[in-house]
Amino acid sequence: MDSIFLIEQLLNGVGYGLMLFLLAAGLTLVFGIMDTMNLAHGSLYMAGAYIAARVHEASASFTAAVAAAVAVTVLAALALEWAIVRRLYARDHLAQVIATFGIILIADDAVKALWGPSPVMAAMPAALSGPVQLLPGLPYPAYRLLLLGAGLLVAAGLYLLVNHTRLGMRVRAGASNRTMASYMGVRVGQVFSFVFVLGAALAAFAGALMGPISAVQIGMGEAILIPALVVIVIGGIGSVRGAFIAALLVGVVDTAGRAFLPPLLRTMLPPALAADLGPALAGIAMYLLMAAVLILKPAGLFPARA
Amino acid sequence: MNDRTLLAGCGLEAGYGPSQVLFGLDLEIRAGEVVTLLGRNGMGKSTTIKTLIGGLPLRCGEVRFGGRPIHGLRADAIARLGVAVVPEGRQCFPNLTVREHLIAFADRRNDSAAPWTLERLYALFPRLRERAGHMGNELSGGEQQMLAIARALSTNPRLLILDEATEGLAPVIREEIWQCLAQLKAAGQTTLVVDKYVERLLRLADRHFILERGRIVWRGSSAELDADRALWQRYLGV
Amino acid sequence: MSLFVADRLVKRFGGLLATDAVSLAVDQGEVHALIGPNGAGKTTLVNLISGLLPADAGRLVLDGVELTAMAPHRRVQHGLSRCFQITSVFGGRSVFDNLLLAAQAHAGSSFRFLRRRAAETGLHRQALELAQMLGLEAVLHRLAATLPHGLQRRLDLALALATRPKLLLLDEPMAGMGPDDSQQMVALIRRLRERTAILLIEHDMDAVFQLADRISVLDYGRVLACGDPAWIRAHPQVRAVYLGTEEGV
Amino acid sequence: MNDDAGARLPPSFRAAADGAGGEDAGGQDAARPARAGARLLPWALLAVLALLPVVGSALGLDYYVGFVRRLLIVAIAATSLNFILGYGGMAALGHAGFIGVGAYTVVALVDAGIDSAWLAWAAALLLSGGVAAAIGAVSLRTRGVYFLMITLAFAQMLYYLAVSLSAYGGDDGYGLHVPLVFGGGLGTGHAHVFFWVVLAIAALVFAFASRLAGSRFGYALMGIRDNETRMVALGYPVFRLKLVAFTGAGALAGLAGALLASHSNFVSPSLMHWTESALLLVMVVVGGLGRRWGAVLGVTVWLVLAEALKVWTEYWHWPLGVLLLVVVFFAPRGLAALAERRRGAA
Amino acid sequence: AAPIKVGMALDISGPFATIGAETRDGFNLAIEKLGGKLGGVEAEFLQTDFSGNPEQANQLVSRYLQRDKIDFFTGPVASNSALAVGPALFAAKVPFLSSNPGPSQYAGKQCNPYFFAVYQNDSYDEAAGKVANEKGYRNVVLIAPNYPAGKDHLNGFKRLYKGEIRDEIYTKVGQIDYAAEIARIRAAKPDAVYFFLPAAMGINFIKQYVGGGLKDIALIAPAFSAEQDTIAAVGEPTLGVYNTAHWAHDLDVPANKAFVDAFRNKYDGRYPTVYAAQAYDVVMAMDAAVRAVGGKVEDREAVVAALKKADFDSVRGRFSYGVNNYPVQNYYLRVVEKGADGTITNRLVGTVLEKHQDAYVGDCRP
Ligand SMILES: Nc1ncnc2c1ncn2[C@@H]1O[C@H](COP(=O)(O)OP(=O)(O)OP(=O)(O)O)[C@@H](O)[C@H]1O
Ligand SMILES: Nc1ncnc2c1ncn2[C@@H]1O[C@H](COP(=O)(O)OP(=O)(O)OP(=O)(O)O)[C@@H](O)[C@H]1O
Ligand SMILES: [Mg+2]
Ligand SMILES: [Mg+2]
Repeated sequence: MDSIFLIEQLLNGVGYGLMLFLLAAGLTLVFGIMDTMNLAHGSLYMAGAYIAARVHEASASFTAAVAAAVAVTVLAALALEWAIVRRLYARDHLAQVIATFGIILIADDAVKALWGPSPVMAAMPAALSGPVQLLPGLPYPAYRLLLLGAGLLVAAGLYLLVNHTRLGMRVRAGASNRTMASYMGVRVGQVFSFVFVLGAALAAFAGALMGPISAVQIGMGEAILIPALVVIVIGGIGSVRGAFIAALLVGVVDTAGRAFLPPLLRTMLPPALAADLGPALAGIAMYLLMAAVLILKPAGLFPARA
Repeated sequence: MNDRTLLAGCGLEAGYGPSQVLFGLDLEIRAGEVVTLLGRNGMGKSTTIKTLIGGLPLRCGEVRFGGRPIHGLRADAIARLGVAVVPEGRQCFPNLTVREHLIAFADRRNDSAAPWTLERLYALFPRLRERAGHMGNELSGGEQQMLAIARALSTNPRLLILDEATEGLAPVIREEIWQCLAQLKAAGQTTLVVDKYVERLLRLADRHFILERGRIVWRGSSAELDADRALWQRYLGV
Repeated sequence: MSLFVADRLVKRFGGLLATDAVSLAVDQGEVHALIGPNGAGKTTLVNLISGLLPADAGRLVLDGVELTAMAPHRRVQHGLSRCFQITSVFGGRSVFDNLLLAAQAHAGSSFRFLRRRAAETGLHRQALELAQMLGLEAVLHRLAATLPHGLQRRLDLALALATRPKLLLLDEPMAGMGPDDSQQMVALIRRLRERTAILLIEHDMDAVFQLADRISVLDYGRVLACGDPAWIRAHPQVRAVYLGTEEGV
Repeated sequence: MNDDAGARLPPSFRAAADGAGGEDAGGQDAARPARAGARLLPWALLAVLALLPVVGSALGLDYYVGFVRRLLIVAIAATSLNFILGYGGMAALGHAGFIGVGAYTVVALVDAGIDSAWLAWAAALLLSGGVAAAIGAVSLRTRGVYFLMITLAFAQMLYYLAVSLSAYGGDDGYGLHVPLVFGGGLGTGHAHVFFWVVLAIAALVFAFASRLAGSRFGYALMGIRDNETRMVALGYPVFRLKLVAFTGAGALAGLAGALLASHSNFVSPSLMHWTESALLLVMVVVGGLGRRWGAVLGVTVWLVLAEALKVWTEYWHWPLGVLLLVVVFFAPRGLAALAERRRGAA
Repeated sequence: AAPIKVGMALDISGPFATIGAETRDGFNLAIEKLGGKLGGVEAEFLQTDFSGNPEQANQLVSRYLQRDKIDFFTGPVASNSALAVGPALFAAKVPFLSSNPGPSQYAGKQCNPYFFAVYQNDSYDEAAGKVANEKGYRNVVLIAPNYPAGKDHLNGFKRLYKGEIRDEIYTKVGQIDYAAEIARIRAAKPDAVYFFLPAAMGINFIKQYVGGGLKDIALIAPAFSAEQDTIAAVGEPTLGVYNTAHWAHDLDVPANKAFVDAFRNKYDGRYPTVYAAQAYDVVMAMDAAVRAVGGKVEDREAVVAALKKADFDSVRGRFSYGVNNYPVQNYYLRVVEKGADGTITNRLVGTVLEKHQDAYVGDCRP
């Protein structure tokens, strides 16, 4: 195993981690900070991916596609917030889970009626479709570099917004004690609407960016929900920094499990057992990691409230 | 009604669900005044405050602030007009640090020449400076109380409302709060106080209202209250 | 021999030394008051004693039994009970249900799966006795959350007493009470000292000086002074950091 | 953590738990005679169900007999979840894992040539209880969403374990080609007999759960749900109480899994996919958290609706979604609570 | 007389929704062509969404059997659903014409006269193994999801492949990111990569594979991972992928020409997939069998005997069944190319295996 391979896999791990963070970013905001369990995050992500795919095909401009995806999803999220979600803020998590699960069921059928049951094509922007040579012997997909950059950018932006702006503080205040926040003059309703829509925009952004490297199809939102929640929970609900570190951790552990575990086991165990065990362990690496973290730190790595 | 009246409640009726707590209550606070609301436990002091600041809907009656009716407004709108409250039970935010409590809502809602800044608040409560990075729920009970007061002051309100704000504070600190209120008063801060240390309030406040079962049963100046100890016995349980 | 001894307890929160080698003893039948500035570490100390927080170092002995490594609920079974700084009752249930739950805690196993609790007359009797002792008979069927503050505190106390403690920890029992309620509480606590020793935290100095046999003063996590009330009242350092010059003190 | 910790419940599920308060407070210690009839109604319905196999096959409705049998089995699992969630405030998202353990226990025994139903079911009960105890022992240190996610994690591990278990078919599943036997020449192959056995077991489980709710144990559990710190301060062995409840619920879910294996003669990992856990949770909430018949009602409504809609249209998901929204906004305490109120008003 | 009842399992939601929809379109085209009849007899075609979930499949089949009393069953997309519903159908003596999966179990030890397959799962892979030999790939990397079907497919490939297996990678079911695997492939430097990654997994993989700059390492797949549905979702990156199947839309068989034209006509010009072709064929097979028994579908023995003759105009051309009712048929090589009109689609390259029989037939003792 040469060092290039190691570096490459490390990079892959970090890249996957940033991708996970991108997927989880909107949810971090709405669930982590605003304390509203929004399973429909996945549906907004799906909406973003579909719209981007369609607009990209029609306009041949990837930038326009991403912008349109975000814009349209924001409009949809506004309507959703107005009609349903705003009635959920004050409810408990379980009610939020049930209601937003209902939204998923409706959204999936709506997308199916609109675009059919088959996956649609989300092309990669031509300029980014090849690899770039990072080091000699280490090509890296150019598009992934874009994802990496986007993940970092979103992370930084979110961190600043949540922890270093008055808006972020007011959101957190409203989430933990709505009444008191309003006694302090916070327009809790408006602030929450804004944050929800921002979360939706991030979901759509992630969906639009993920489209070209993944299947754009019904159910794609549900598939990312669990990893996104895992990242948030490992990091400690409500902590952007926690989610970021957790995403990188999950990315690296998962990638390492897939890259190194099977060959390693093959050198240590009888082939049949190694062949069974390796992939099985790699498959549950993320869950093992979460269970281990929660056993040691029952409120995640960086609990936002003591 | 006086043209210096800052806040006026008139015929207030309110309650929780089926049970009515306030029965046609009238009170007014003039600008620059310190007024107290006194009464035994459960007589409706906190409920009165909640109705004044939009935390509980009025069933009947009206509230005016600076001459304009505010009883239709939401709590946050009333707060932005310049009303700040230190509520019963402190209500610090568990997920905000001490420092964040003091900057998140900071504003200049009155026209004081010497507004409260973070520095001045820390100077008032040095404890809070020591705990600046702590979360709201990592503070001791008394520290939380200080934080709640400082948080209210950070908005530089036109009307400050303190509901048992000295609750759980050490006697020295309590005394500091009284002195601070006296200074504030000197600087023109209008204040509504609910507290159980009547004796101490006599020195501080201009006027007093006594509440009994949701009605104002007595109103008068400190001197009048001081003179009538039977009142204390009857309505305040002292 | 003291009933209860805490020996050099230590607790850190990150860099903050909240409890700094505190030693404390409570005798049989004694009301031992704990006072000190805000944030001095009083509540933390109570949490350490009751086991809600794990101590970093130190020992605890109650009536000859070493509590140090014991889980919180086992400490209760060995005679330690507490009330909280903020009233903690089962708000969604009736007063009677609250008392039943407390009686059940003391009556031994909760691992009874089939027998209806409604049929356990023993529990009902105990609950009623508690209600009588604390004057809660009149409100037996009201939801705890709808009680006035004073009564809620009394219910809180009743719950703590149901476990028949040898040592009762009270964290600011007078908080939020008007003068008359406070006086009633003082009378109640006075009656209780026959049944149990009490460690009392309180900022209401009237109550403290009426009740305490001994007072310990905490400051920055350390015991500043410990002695009888008169001595404490005159203690210059205590006056400086805590009592101030407020009259009535 | 500070002094006011006592006032804090696991906040996320507080309201849901409060929602449950209604019944147990109302169902307080003395029964109200006027309600006695209403109380007996579900039991009477269960008794009437015993006639279903005979009547059903006479009318050529065999399929519906099987449908009700499955409904009863799912209701057993849902009842166990309702117990820990509704009464104990433990929102577990891994219940399908225990169902799977129970089902695979039957598979393992059948694969080894053991075909006694009682043995297989007892083994399923024990094994899934054991797994639940182990998972609970580490999971119950967490609360709220963390608990939700850690139970999900363990269930996912069980799922992937089953997927890669090639001995029992892995992802393809395992067909149970020999029925389990009860003795006396009867077995799960006899549709009627199996129905009655399931009905009897379900009735026992419902009765047990209902008794449990009124027992010391049940009250202690509700106390923990409402105010855990206070319960510790009262001297309750909180962790052990929760663990016992969780273990028992896991065991019952395992029993349901074992019955389900015999019901469909087929077991596959899809049984333990996380969406199955989520559906169980949804059904319990729809029915009414912490209500005596909530779980059963939720399962019935959900399964019947899904069954009917699927026949009717390809787009059968969205009406269920609408149902969820309606329940959340107009019947926040579940359909059972709604039904009770109706009855109260009538 | 009562109409003939056909129970059809669709998987139009869930993980195989695309294949389910293709299958449905194939069914419907055939039904339309037959005027809603089978063998000239009035027929009722029940279609229900099985959601790609074996548990649900199990329940819905008991409904078909007990309530609707079906005479034929066809459908599910995945092997696990087929395995879940088989026993009940066999016990009720209802012919089960699989419209897609051909699990090895039913080909071998658990073979059953009532089960008819359209291919055997591993045969695609066997053909692919042979293609790899013929193309002169001396070493390959294999990749599949970590479940039994994945292993079966890779074993099928290995059965006829003679070169070196550089690495055998098993991935998590439902994986999104393949960067780690792609790096392993790059490090192994094989001549070709054989992948069995159904549905979304395949789409993710191909996109990331090409993006990762491995275009020069040839991709071979069973047709499932390079069918029209995948091509439509992935686009250009599928170009050049070799894949094997028992059918192609440009297969020169008259029945096939008619089918493809009718299909493109009905479904706005899109090319049919192998799933649609199979579904169409299955209904045609039923039609022929019903005609052969003169509409007396109650005589199941006769129906099965008629089915076994495979006496209908299959879009695959003439074929016969082995003792296990798995077809003995040709397997072809196809490659994804851009047509003259710019549409990307599979082109038939040639025949890989002729009259090929599956490897499990020896275990079948009917
Ligand atoms: N949220 C509530 N729901 C129902 N009843 C309430 C609620 N809050 C207060 N009450 C009742 O309203 C009455 C007045 O309460 P309020 O808190 O206004 O009294 P208070 O004068 O502030 O007393 P205290 O000195 O105890 O703070 C009391 O009887 C109380 O029990
Ligand atoms: N969970 C925690 N994390 C960090 N610091 C804490 C935590 N709990 C308490 N502290 C700090 O420990 C110190 C002691 O707190 P404690 O609650 O014991 O004070 P106290 O003496 O009870 O004060 P008060 O009279 O105001 O209630 C305080 O400075 C507080 O900020
Ligand atoms: Mg009050
Ligand atoms: Mg304290």
